[in-house]
Amino acid sequence: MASLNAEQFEFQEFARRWLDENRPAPPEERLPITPLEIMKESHRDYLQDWQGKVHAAGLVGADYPVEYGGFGHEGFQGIANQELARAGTPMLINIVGLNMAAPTILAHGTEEQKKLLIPGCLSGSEIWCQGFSEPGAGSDMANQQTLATADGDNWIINGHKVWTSLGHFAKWMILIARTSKHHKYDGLTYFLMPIAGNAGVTVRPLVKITGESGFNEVLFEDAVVSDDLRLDEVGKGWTVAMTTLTFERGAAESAGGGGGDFARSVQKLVELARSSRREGRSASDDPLVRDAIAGRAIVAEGIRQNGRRARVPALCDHPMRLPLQQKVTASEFSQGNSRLGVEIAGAHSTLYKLDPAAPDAGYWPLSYMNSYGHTIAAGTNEIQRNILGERVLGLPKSK
Amino acid sequence: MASLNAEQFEFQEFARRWLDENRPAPPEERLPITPLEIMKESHRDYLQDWQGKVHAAGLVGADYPVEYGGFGHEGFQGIANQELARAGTPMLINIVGLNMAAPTILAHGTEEQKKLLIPGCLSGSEIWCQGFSEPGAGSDMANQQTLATADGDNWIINGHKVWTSLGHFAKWMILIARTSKHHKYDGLTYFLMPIAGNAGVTVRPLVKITGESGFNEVLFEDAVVSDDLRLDEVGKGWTVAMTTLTFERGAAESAGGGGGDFARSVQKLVELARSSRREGRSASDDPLVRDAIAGRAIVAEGIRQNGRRARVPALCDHPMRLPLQQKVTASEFSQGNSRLGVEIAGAHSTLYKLDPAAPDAGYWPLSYMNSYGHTIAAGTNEIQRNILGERVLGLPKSK
Amino acid sequence: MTESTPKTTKPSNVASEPMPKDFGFGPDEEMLRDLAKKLLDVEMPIEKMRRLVALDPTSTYEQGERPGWDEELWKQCVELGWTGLAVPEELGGIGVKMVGIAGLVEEVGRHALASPLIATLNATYALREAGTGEANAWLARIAEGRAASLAITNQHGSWEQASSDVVASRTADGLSLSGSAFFVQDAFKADFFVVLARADDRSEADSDESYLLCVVPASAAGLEISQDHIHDLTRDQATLRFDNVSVSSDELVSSAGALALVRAWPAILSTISADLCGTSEWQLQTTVEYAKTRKQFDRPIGFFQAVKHPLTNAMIEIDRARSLLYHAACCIDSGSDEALDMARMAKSAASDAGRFMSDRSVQLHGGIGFTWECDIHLYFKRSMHNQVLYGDGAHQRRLLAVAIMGPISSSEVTP
Amino acid sequence: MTESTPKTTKPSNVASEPMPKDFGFGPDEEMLRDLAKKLLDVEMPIEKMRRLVALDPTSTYEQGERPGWDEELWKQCVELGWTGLAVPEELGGIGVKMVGIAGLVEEVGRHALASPLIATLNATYALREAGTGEANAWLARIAEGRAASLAITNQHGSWEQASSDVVASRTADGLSLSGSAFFVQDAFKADFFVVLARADDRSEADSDESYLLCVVPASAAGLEISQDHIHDLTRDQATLRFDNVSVSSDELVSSAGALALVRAWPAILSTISADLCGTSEWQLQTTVEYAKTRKQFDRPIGFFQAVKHPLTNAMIEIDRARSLLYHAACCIDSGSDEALDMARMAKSAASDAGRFMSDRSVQLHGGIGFTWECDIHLYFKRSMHNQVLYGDGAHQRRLLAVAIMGPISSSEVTP
Repeated sequence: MASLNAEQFEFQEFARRWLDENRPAPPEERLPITPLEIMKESHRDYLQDWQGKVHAAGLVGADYPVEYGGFGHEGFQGIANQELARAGTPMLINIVGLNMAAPTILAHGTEEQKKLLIPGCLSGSEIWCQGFSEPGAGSDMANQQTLATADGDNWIINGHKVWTSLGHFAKWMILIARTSKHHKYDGLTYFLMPIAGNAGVTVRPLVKITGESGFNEVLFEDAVVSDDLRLDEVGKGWTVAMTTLTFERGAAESAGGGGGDFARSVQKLVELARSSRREGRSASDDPLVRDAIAGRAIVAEGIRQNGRRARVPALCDHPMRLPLQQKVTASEFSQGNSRLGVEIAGAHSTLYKLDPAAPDAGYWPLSYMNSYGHTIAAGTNEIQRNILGERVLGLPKSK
Repeated sequence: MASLNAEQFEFQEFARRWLDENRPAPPEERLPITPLEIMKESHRDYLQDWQGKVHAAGLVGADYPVEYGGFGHEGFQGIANQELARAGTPMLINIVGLNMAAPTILAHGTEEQKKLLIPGCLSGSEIWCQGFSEPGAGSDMANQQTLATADGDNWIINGHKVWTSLGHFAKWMILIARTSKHHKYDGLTYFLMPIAGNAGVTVRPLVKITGESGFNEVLFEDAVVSDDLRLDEVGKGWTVAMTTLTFERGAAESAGGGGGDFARSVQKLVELARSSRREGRSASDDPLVRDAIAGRAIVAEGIRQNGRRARVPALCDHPMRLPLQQKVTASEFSQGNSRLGVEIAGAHSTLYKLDPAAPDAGYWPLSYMNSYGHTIAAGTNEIQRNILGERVLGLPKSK
Repeated sequence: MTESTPKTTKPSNVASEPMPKDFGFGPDEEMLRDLAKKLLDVEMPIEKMRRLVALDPTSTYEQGERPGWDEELWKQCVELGWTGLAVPEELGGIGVKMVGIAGLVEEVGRHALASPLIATLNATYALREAGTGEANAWLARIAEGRAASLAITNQHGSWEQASSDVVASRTADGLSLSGSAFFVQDAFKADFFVVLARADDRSEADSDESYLLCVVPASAAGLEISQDHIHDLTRDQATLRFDNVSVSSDELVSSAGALALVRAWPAILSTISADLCGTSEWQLQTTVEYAKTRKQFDRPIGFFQAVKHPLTNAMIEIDRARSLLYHAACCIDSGSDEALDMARMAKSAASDAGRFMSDRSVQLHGGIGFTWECDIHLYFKRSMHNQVLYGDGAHQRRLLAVAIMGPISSSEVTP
Repeated sequence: MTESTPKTTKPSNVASEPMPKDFGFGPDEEMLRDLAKKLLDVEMPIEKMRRLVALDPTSTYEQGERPGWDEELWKQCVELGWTGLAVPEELGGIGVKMVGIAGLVEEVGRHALASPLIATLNATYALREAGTGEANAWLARIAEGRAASLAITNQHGSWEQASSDVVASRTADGLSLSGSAFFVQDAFKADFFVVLARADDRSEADSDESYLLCVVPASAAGLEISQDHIHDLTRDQATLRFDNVSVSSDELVSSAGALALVRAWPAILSTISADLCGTSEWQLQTTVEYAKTRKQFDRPIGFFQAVKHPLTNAMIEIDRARSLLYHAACCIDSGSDEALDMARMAKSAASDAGRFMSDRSVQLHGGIGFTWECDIHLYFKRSMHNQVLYGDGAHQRRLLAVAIMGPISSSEVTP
């Protein structure tokens, strides 16, 4: 990490102290592993309350302008993210709002949109979900079929979105819909879509392979959205969405949460290895486990340094070369980590989280299975590799 | 290995004793690692002489009919191959003749062709090379452009073949040439082509990445071959070639040599590990090396047992499923082995075979580099995987 | 006990015989396998299996109810003699060759059948290797239709023999067991358990002799069968707690329990490998079918090499595992000294093939493969469970390396 | 010796400084790199390099002649101050930051330049960390244009410090060296060697104190430079044999030689990593160009995912290595305690990226990639050499694991 100036150092001290003093009591029922599996209203309430407090303390939105609910600092959010990860306090629930909606609106929104929407992203009072995936579009993000038809000052939305984590709690959705059938890429437009209480919107939960719920399908039947909530120009949806994905992918210094997780998840493996025994010996003494964990640490540090290097043009051959890698490397890093955890846990990896003997409260096998969400959603990693090969290396299109 | 009956047991005893008693003195200049790198006439003479003796002793062609220069036994050749590998006597030079030409002629040839050509394959008196690869055809074996034009009782050959190991010493070539431009697969015909002394044939040596020679390009300019030397029907070349490749790939019990090599090459790694030191300790005590070597042993045994299972229809879901895997698994097994050897050798892998400190006379890095010959030639492994996916799994064609 | 146990680690059921080219997989074995396939195709189609085990994730995962299984179908299997597959004919079983059992268990894996078959087979191997009259009496009960399971694993999930957290103490009438056995497979479907217990009056150093093999009925007083919450929906798993459980003299089946397990190990590893090969083959074929029909960019996704080549690689891995499995089984049937090494090879290859195939089965199914409604997760979880059972690939390779290269010679440890 | 060596393993050249967001890669470093690129693009195009080093495989490989190198071009480099890149300004060098050297060496790797630059840099780091007046005098000579190389490796190719087969004995006028140093890089281009020697009057247990660092001129009496026959055509390698070679007092540059090397190690590893990143990037771009033009089945082969995805994966691996390299260099420049760990990460990632990229560069070039006439083999061999130099990926990870997890705690060794 870059070293801190005096102000940043003071902020770090403050963040540590605040988190130490304000750590909330755990909820009655154990929380799921990520915000994406939250199904219970009690969990939502608990986490929304927590994000509100964290935001009020200035640990979320630290680098956002004050007029949009932020605190107007520079280089503070990375510090806060690291301290949040280190403290192990509860997650921030508004993951889509913080990592995707807020930065996209900040970059592309009107002044009104920024003032209306960013504060709720940061405080967590308004939960966001993402509408980028469709059952028919599969891995081809530009193949969205959900239609937006102009109707005076409104748009009428008809279609079907899937993979919408948090959709059942969301007030808003970042939505891509088709405004022209004649242009594939330029026929898409980006909307800031009200979900909760919208008459034409039905949210239906889906069950994942883990048996957990938390992700949904969303049906639009003549659902209405005001033209004021269109983001950027008609036909710019694809371009704006790519920005959103870059924010999602460049997790390093987003609006809150996320940072510091890579190193932390390697440390979790070290602790698992220390507490696991294999054939009468600590797994942390097994040279194969040691080699694998060192390998994970290298990948973790590599992703972190890629994020740093992406902002140094003199060290980048092609402006999209590093940003477009982030989705593949981050999702496969986390898949590889949890798979390694399953292997280190050995016989104990058979256990579900409710079993008291499950190491780390059942984290490893659940996290492994859930990791496929990330290697599949928002463009499968196979498609991401096509995009890298074609846009960065200039190889001919595979389609 | 299947257990032996009394006759086979006796043959095994004989083979051991004979090899023990007839082991030749090494040649003045050190031999290359495989027959494919042989460039020196002195080496050729030495190895032809040796193959002649081994054949006369009945250790080559053991299971071939007596009228074609064989010995008419059953189940003897596998034993002989194992004993040859175990004895570590010099290689059999006529590798294309033994593993490809002889079995193909036996399966598809006329009585005259068998009597004319198989004895020389077995005794090594007539060296064979293979003409299946062309510079333009690349990885697509069916895309051969070398033309064969009918001319009375002869065919006139024009074209350009590459990858012809042993071509500079060969009397014969197994050749696929195009007899019709209208049919891709059915437009190919298989010839038993005289090379040495043929006026229209030029053999030009190419140099490999290792700096060794031994493989050639062969130019045909109105070269003549008698119709008597056409193998099977006009237009059957592709089908016959696939049989040839199956012989090549099913190395297990070919006409001579080859068998037992897989286990032997793992043993070579064990010995290398025992004699290599890393950071003050034997490499054979390094758990990562041990894991890797055990993994190689599993792959070796797997290839061997695949060969056995391929002959048990009740245990095969699809008749081509195992035979078509052989080229990929065998070539990648050998590549992985030699790469592992390079890693175990560590600093010593920098050394060329002439350096006295090079372990195993420089085998590992040379063998590693040469291994790409096998993963590229006769249809790259990428193409082989297409074929497996399409013909065995029934997936749609990638072209 | 009425017979002494020979002091060899070689499976004792058969004499050394020549190894057949066809792995000994003849018409009888083929018929057995094909009948199993037909039975399961009809009686356990995927729709039925899904209803049985995956009707409601909340009840299973959140409320901890055991997933269902088809007891009626199991009765049919018992009538066909499946419990007695590995019981010698003279004890009322069918005495099928290991290669025949491998073929049948592959079909069981292919259908992800929930049943006590595999647990019972594994218990059978151990009793067979115990080689005593007491053990034979229990084998006869298995042949009659009783289901059994091994209780041999300690709290750390150490798979190799000679590690148990159950202690046997001598009492006036026999033995008394205390402690716990962990990771017991299909315990709630078993009529009795074959338990590895450390004799508290033996020195620990003499590892073979200090372990006993006892039979404990599921209904024994003092035995608590405590359900594990597991991911796999096609089996159950339990921790057995022994609180002074009495063992009578006909329940003590071996006084060299660890040795009997060592000898049974090749068959145990082969059986799990066969189940893995079956689940992997189902995953391969199902994913191939999906790749032929699912379209992206106006083409079936199987057109793309990013789909085609991983499926081809999975096939290659599966075939390696299958060939090694048949060879290991054939070594067991022939009484070869190599049986254990070959079974380790099979388990290593089958675990790794299962891992890779499971991974690709979800990924290549894309969004739908990530949902509960798609059957892919049933096999994914069964395979993940099997991969670890009795030692994963790395574990097998570590012990295989000892056979190939000898033990690590240096006492120094590099960092 | 005139200065004492501080007893820390941290590189001593700079004080701890805040770590800049841009890795400290500013306009000066960019200019240095871009000038190097321009120079080498003009002066060492691939056609020239091929003529220099690969004209005749027989003379090199069979007759053992050393491949050529461009001494005129090297003189230009010296005039540009390249030997003094890592020499502090007060000793006449340029004193470039490590991150600047990394950028320049990447270009050297990208052009597969045959030169004593890397050997000289590595010797420079060791002399710098020796920190004595004697060492400084030799640094000044390097800045003036002398080339040097490290002679620190024993016959087993142990890369870590404190292992040497050279022994230093006290004589009346100083020291006398006997024994051999192995795997000495570009020895035939060096003017002098920086030799690690075990003092025969020190206890072996005190490893730091029992090793000396001495300078031995290439022309020293009693020194035999014996050429190794190697695969890589873009460097030379030798075994140095010392037969009572005298070392004067101004040639003894450190009495804590192993410690100086430990402190120089992050820079050494980073330099080799930079060369690897450069060769890998060349291989990537060259293979990509080939994939765009070479046609199969009427399409450029880059259309096929079996070509496109491996190239993408190679790019991802190369970028990981490059980012880790710049970070390691930045840690060195900032005097961070993490420099060694980060340099091990960079070397592990760069070695593995080099291995994968080299593999694919031959395979994806197909038939032509297997021939001598294609330049792919030149980079393949340089990369293979670099992958092993100063420890391959697994070696770095073994030592990194000690930093992350502590040493292996148990003295028992499982089989």
